[in-house]
Amino acid sequence: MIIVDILICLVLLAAGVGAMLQRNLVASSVLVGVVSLMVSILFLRIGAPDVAMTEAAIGAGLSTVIFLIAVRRTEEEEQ
Amino acid sequence: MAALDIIGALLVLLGSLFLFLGALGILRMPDLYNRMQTGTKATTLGNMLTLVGLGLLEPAWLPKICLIILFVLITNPLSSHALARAAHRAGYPLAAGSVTDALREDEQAGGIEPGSTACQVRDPGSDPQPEVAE
Amino acid sequence: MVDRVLILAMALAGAGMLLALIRLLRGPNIPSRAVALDVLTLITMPVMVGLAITSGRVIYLDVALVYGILSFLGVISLARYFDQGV
Amino acid sequence: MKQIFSLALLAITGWLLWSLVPYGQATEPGPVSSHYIAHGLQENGGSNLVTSIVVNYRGFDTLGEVTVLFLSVAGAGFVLRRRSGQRRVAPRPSSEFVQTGARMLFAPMVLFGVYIFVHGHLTPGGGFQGGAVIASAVLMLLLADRDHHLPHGFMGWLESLAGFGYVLTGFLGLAIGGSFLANKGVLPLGQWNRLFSAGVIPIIYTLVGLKVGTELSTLLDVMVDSGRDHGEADAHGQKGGAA
Repeated sequence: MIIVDILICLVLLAAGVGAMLQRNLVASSVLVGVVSLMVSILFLRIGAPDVAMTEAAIGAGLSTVIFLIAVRRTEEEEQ
Repeated sequence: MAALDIIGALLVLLGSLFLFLGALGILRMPDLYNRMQTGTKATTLGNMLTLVGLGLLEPAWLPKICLIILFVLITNPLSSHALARAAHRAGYPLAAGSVTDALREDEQAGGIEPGSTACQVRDPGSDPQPEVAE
Repeated sequence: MVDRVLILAMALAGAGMLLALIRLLRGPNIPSRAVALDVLTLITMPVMVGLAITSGRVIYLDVALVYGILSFLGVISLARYFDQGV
Repeated sequence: MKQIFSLALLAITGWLLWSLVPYGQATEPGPVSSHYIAHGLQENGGSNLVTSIVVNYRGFDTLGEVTVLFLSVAGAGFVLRRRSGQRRVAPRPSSEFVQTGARMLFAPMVLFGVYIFVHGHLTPGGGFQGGAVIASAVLMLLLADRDHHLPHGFMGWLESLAGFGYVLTGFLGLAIGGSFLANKGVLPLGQWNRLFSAGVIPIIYTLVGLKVGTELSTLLDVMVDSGRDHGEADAHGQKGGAA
């Protein structure tokens, strides 16, 4: 089981670093969504399904879309 | 060990192999559309096989797992279709060795919305969004 | 035996996650990243259900169900993003 | 250089977290926590202790959270509202397949959101998660078909009614049970692990779910609808709907 934890943590760390270093805003927001997803799996792993469900629904689902819409609006303003 | 357990474990293993191969495919394939094919078909099959196998391991949970499979079965073609369509309309190019482009032929033959392909993206092939200055 | 197979399968799926993340980080254009996100979400659901099986709690399935329903929204909104739709 | 430094910092933090923090520390819970653990199920009748704490013992806090969410959505809607005189360019319509699929999936997704918040006292779900699922269903409809507009009057009415119901439940608890949002004496606690149990918790979660769902849907509608005319040729589709 520890190998699954290590893999998930690797994905989490790589996605977080990528979200920080990425220049493209859309890719960055998608990576933030991936971070939320991995955190949700980790919450499930340590036995907190309530928090995991909130993280999956709001962190990985809705906030990515809200970021995308916000990026779109700022692009429209810039044009 | 019951026969159901063995079948379930085999299905789980096969499905996770498909998931791995699908992920390997999106890393190795040359262009967007090839990636899309391996990344959606193979992983949908792997997802469903794994879920069915897990459901066979715990037969009491099978209805809920079937609900998950049903939603994946409905929603995944939807998102893949929207993605492929939008990418083609935005003018992302096919790989160099591609032979045919059926959707463009369709559109040029007066099918779906003529004149909406290609030359929309400033820099096809890479991210259309300009780099943000520091 | 079954537990070992489950752990092996989840390790395979986790390796697949890592590969998909590499595509998500490298991907030359946004649709490639969207495909990688799709693969990541499709891998996540079996991992969540596998965690539910290994820990033996049926209520973990609800999390996988919620994520399974919401996951395709991200991909659709990405598609609508570069189709000038959002 | 800065990136290398931050990477090194991240690696060190990750290593520290990995090596020093165990999964779940096995300490004795404090007096309040042990009272909740020992008496929570008998006092509330819900099978999910977390929900009992969130909605019952900390019900006032949840009311505050819902109010904060309402205020933030109201502020965002005020900032994002489309200024008069600016018309938006209609986006490209999505394909027929996506529109049909979205219309077909809308009702099951709303039903699933209702399932999540009605079963809040039994499963890890709750009002916020169910509201998020409902808002996602509305968002899917908006993404598929931009000419679709939410009935804002109805949504505002529903949202106000849900908030009013929450406060009313609290005052009913004050009148009958002796404290604000009291669980005792208002409704029978019912049988453990059944749908109709846990006193007022399902009612409160239903109200919270409706409130959060309508608020997030309205926020998403305002965000999607606030696009400006950015001067592109609109060869695809007509001008946007009824302004």
